[in-house]
Amino acid sequence: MLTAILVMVSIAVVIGLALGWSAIKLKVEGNPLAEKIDAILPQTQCGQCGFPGCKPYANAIAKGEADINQCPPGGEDGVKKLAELLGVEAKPLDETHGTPKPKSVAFIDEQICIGCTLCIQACPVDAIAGAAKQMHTIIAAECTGCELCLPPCPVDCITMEPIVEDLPHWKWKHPVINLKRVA
Amino acid sequence: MRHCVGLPALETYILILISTVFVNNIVMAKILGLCPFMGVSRKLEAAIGMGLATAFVLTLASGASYLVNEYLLGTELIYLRTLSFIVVIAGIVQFTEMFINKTSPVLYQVLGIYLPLITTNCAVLGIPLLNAQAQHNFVESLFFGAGGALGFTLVLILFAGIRERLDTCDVPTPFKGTSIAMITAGLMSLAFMGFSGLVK
Amino acid sequence: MSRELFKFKGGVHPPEHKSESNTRPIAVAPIPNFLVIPVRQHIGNPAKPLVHVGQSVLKGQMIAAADGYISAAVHAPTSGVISDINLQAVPHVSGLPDLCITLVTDGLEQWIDHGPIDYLALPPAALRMQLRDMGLAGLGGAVFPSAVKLDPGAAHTCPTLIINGGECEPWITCDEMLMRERADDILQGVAVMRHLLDSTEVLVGIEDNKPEALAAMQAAAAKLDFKVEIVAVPAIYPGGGAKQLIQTLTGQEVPSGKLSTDIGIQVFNVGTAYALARAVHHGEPLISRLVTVTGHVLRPQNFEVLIGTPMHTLITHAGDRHGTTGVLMGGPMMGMPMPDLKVPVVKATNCILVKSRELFPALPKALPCIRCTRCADVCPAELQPQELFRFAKAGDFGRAQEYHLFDCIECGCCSYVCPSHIPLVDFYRYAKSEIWANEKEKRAADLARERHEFRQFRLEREKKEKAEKLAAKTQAKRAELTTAPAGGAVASEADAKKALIAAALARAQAKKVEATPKNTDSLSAETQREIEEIEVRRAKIRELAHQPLETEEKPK
Amino acid sequence: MPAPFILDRSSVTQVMAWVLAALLPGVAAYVWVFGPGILVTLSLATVTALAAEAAMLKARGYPAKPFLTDLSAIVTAWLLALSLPSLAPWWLIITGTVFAIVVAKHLYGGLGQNIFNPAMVGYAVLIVSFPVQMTQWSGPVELTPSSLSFAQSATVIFGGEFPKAVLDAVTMATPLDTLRTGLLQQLTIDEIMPKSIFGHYGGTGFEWLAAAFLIGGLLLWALRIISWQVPLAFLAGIWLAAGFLHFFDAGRFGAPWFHLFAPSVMLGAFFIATDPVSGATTPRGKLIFGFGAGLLTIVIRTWGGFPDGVAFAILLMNLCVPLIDQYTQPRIYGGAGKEPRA
Repeated sequence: MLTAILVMVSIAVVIGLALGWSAIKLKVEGNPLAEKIDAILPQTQCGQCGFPGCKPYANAIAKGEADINQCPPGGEDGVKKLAELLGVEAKPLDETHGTPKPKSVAFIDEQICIGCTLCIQACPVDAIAGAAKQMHTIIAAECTGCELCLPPCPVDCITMEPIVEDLPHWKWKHPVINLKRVA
Repeated sequence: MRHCVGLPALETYILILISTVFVNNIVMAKILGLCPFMGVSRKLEAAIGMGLATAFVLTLASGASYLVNEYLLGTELIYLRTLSFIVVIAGIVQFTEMFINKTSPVLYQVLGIYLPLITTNCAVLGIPLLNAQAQHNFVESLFFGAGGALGFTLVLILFAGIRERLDTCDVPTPFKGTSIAMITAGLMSLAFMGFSGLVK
Repeated sequence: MSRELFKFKGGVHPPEHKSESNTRPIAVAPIPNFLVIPVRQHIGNPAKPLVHVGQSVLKGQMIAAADGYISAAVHAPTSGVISDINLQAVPHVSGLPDLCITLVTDGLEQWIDHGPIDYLALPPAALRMQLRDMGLAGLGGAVFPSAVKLDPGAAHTCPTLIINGGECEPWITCDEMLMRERADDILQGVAVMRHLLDSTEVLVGIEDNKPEALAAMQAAAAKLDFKVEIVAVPAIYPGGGAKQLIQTLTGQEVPSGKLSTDIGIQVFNVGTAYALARAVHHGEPLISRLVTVTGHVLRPQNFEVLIGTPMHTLITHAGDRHGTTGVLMGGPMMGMPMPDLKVPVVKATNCILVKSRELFPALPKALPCIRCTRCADVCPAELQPQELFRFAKAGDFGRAQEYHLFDCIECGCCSYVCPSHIPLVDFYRYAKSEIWANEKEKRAADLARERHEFRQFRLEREKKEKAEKLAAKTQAKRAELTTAPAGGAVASEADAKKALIAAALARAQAKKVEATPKNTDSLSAETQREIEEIEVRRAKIRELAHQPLETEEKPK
Repeated sequence: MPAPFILDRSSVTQVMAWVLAALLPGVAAYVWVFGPGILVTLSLATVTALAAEAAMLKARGYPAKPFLTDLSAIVTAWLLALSLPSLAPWWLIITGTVFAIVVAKHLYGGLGQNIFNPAMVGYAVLIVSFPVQMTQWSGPVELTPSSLSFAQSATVIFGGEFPKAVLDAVTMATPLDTLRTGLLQQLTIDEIMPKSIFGHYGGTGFEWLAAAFLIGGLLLWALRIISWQVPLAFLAGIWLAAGFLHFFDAGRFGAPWFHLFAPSVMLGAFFIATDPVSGATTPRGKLIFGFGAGLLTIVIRTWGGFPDGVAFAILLMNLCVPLIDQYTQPRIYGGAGKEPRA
């Protein structure tokens, strides 16, 4: 009986020492995963996922605190890409964080704008050109459609214009070979 | 498999290898190690990583478990076999996990939960026990472990290749996902039955 | 002098149907009463309109200027009045409108003054700019601005110049008729190209199913002072593709992802050479081109057509017939279906193919792919179409790019031979446009991240600066105050703080003193008495304010 | 929808029709050598296959007409019927065909998406589950004392009771079985060969059957229905493996031409291994696929537990097809990174 205990203890001690030594030597710091997740997120910095921007959300996913389906602008294939990267099951989008809307760009109605710079401070990507008491306008190319400038505007002069498909941005549609109608 | 008496050493090793990789393949014939086989075969890179990790662990484990069995347990402590083997395997898996986390974090992330799960992989525990049962000497048990691991990796990689192709197939909805993978695994072991009887 | 030819892999032999339209000579199409000229007729930035509504223009006058290096100008095909500049239907498969200039023709054909250009005297760069301003673009189908292609690039030389007379697409015969009737002008254009590209070897590749064109070009080539080899290449579709013609004539392959100029070869269509000759020797900008009108029409023929002519006028001119099931721009293999017939002819229109049930029966429904790899055998780019199809269908665009999706030249051979009749090229076009869209989104996302991170950095920096400024200010203040009571040695930090507090108190005291009224000294007795009365009343009120208000309920 | 508006005349039905046509010489040789029994098996298998396919298509809501008329189910049925013993009972044929069509083909999504060759899956399931019935081969007509007419073989197949003596007189072991049992009794090849079952190349009747399949296969290759890589590599695999072993120890291993002229090898090389759906697609991949299948056939025949390894060899190579395809991608025009062919 005694030898049995001795044997088990000796195995445990030997392995414990080996692991302790290798734990020190093979230390790993930093978490390269967060950058990979951040690369997938659409960078609208809109905060609908409950985090102040895409980088914090990426860190939260990396640490496992946030779920992968909280980003409506990323849409379904955003969730699929995250699921593929993390090797987890792809979940449908979480409606509480908002529904994916067609990509749109903010537009300031220049008759009403009073130049109060509140939207400029709110814009996460500095896509609004203007100064105090000067006319404000939105740089359409850089606006990510995050709608953060709508609430602070005192005179509500900002509207979201959905991007309409014109010739240079036209895309071929997925060809449908629907076998069911064939008969 | 009874102790190969009389055949020159090299021939027994080759026979052991052929038998563990093809004839009684760990996954296909002995139906061991099914959970990583089903879990990690979704993508080819993950499967290759998993295969190599398991091979690394298995070979080390067979060697270590032989030493433990031969020198520490001897004849009267046979009842301690399973317990000590599990401890040895757990230690080796922890070491492998740290090693992979250090060398390629991407693989570490892709394998995810399945890396520590190697400890619970029944093939990893099965092979040392089979070694002990068949009283293989040290080199034979190493070959047996390596052969089993090679068989596991070969079948896992083949299966990952097939499953990647299965994703683009128009599988009837009730059979989508894991169920068609199970059927394919069944047909794979049917194909591996062709090797049965290869080695006397 | 037959040149040793090489064979490219794959290719198919569709029924040619050339005889329908190459028996009649080239005719000039009548001038319609209005022309719709799109500003985006070439690859690159669309041209910027120069004219305004109501302005009358002469034939050949520039109505839209080229915008940037990769662009080409647009000219008025005939004299008339600009009726409006707005979004109109253009010959694009999407049916989406684009900016067009509508010109009501007056039928006078008044030319703007134009004359030949002495291309030998002009420095090449200036000549190229002039060609760009004359609206020259490739007429083979790609419509790439020719000025850019005529630039030999860093090496300052492009040794091999190939003129593409292949025209392998079935039904189309506009290049063939051009070579038969206007071979000399074509070779004049080739001379200009040779001068600009400083090429040593000039080849003209013509498919051997066009004997008359070969003869005409050889006769014209004999009259030239420099050597031009007219080579008959085997008639295989897509032998007329630039990469395939290069491989057939020179045996060289254009490296994947690179241009043919990287291996010192440049390819031009015969139509482009002809347009270049008209521009340089007659000063005529690109205002008209040869169009084959064929298929389900009474008199299939080639017409010299003004750019902007609505297609239905051309079809009625060639003899409209009953039973038309649609119109294609281009040939049956790579042509695009037109949304409707009022779209204008543009620089890219080499053929108007009228479809009917007999000529083009409805395509059978597609069956699943049986991986028979016939498509891989005929693919001229030597790709694996069955794998690309599987990835495009499943939406796995990363793998599609790994299997070289962007080397696909969309020639249609794979769909042509597919026993399951799968529209493979549709899937590749879908995958390509999805990948382009994803890449554009990726770039936009990276830009947004950059700007966001810079904003965070900027806010951080402003906060730090403000804090520093504040600290500097307090530092200076503190230094200034602690040095005021000079002399006494400042023992320690505590003393300095005490001194600071004392100084602050002193300052407050002094301020209070200043605030007391200055006019209380030389007062008369009577004002002094008044002040005391006010002081007494003020004290009584202060007293009342302190007493609890128990007397409230009494007045009820 | 754009893309090319003209197509060449080929269609899946045409491809499968040519495959069936190329099988006809084999069937004729079969009837001539072994009697008309095979026709019963063929028709039974065909009917079952069509019924199973129609049922599955209905269950999945797909239109029946285009898929039934593409004859792919009939090709599977014929290949399975030709590899089954000539006097195999009717329920064996039905289970094999139903398993092949339903599980091996339609569970993976129908035409064009099955990972394994349906006919071989059916054969493998049968040989593993019913080993006894799978050895009921009728001997060549010229050797057996009597032969069965069409009606008699029909009754045998459909399980009607039949005098045991006549049955024994008719059935004989196949050349491969005889060779295997001889080797097990430690006889050498020279002692086994003179037995009547062995003709000059393969089994007496069997070699004509193999020749007929060979003719059918060459017809298919001439019509470009199948590519040359798979059959050639398959036969080369068998020839080299058997030749090497024969050279190594003539006493214990059959001569290469004997292995080559087995009907199952010719059927396998030209009809079964060239199934486009479950086979490799790249030119080099097809060579590896064929050679591997040939090699494995010999390995299983010599040391394995089954008399004929063609079915298992093809299934095992089907397993490796996704990897073979991925790592044998041919070079594209322009070389993509490698030096273009100047």
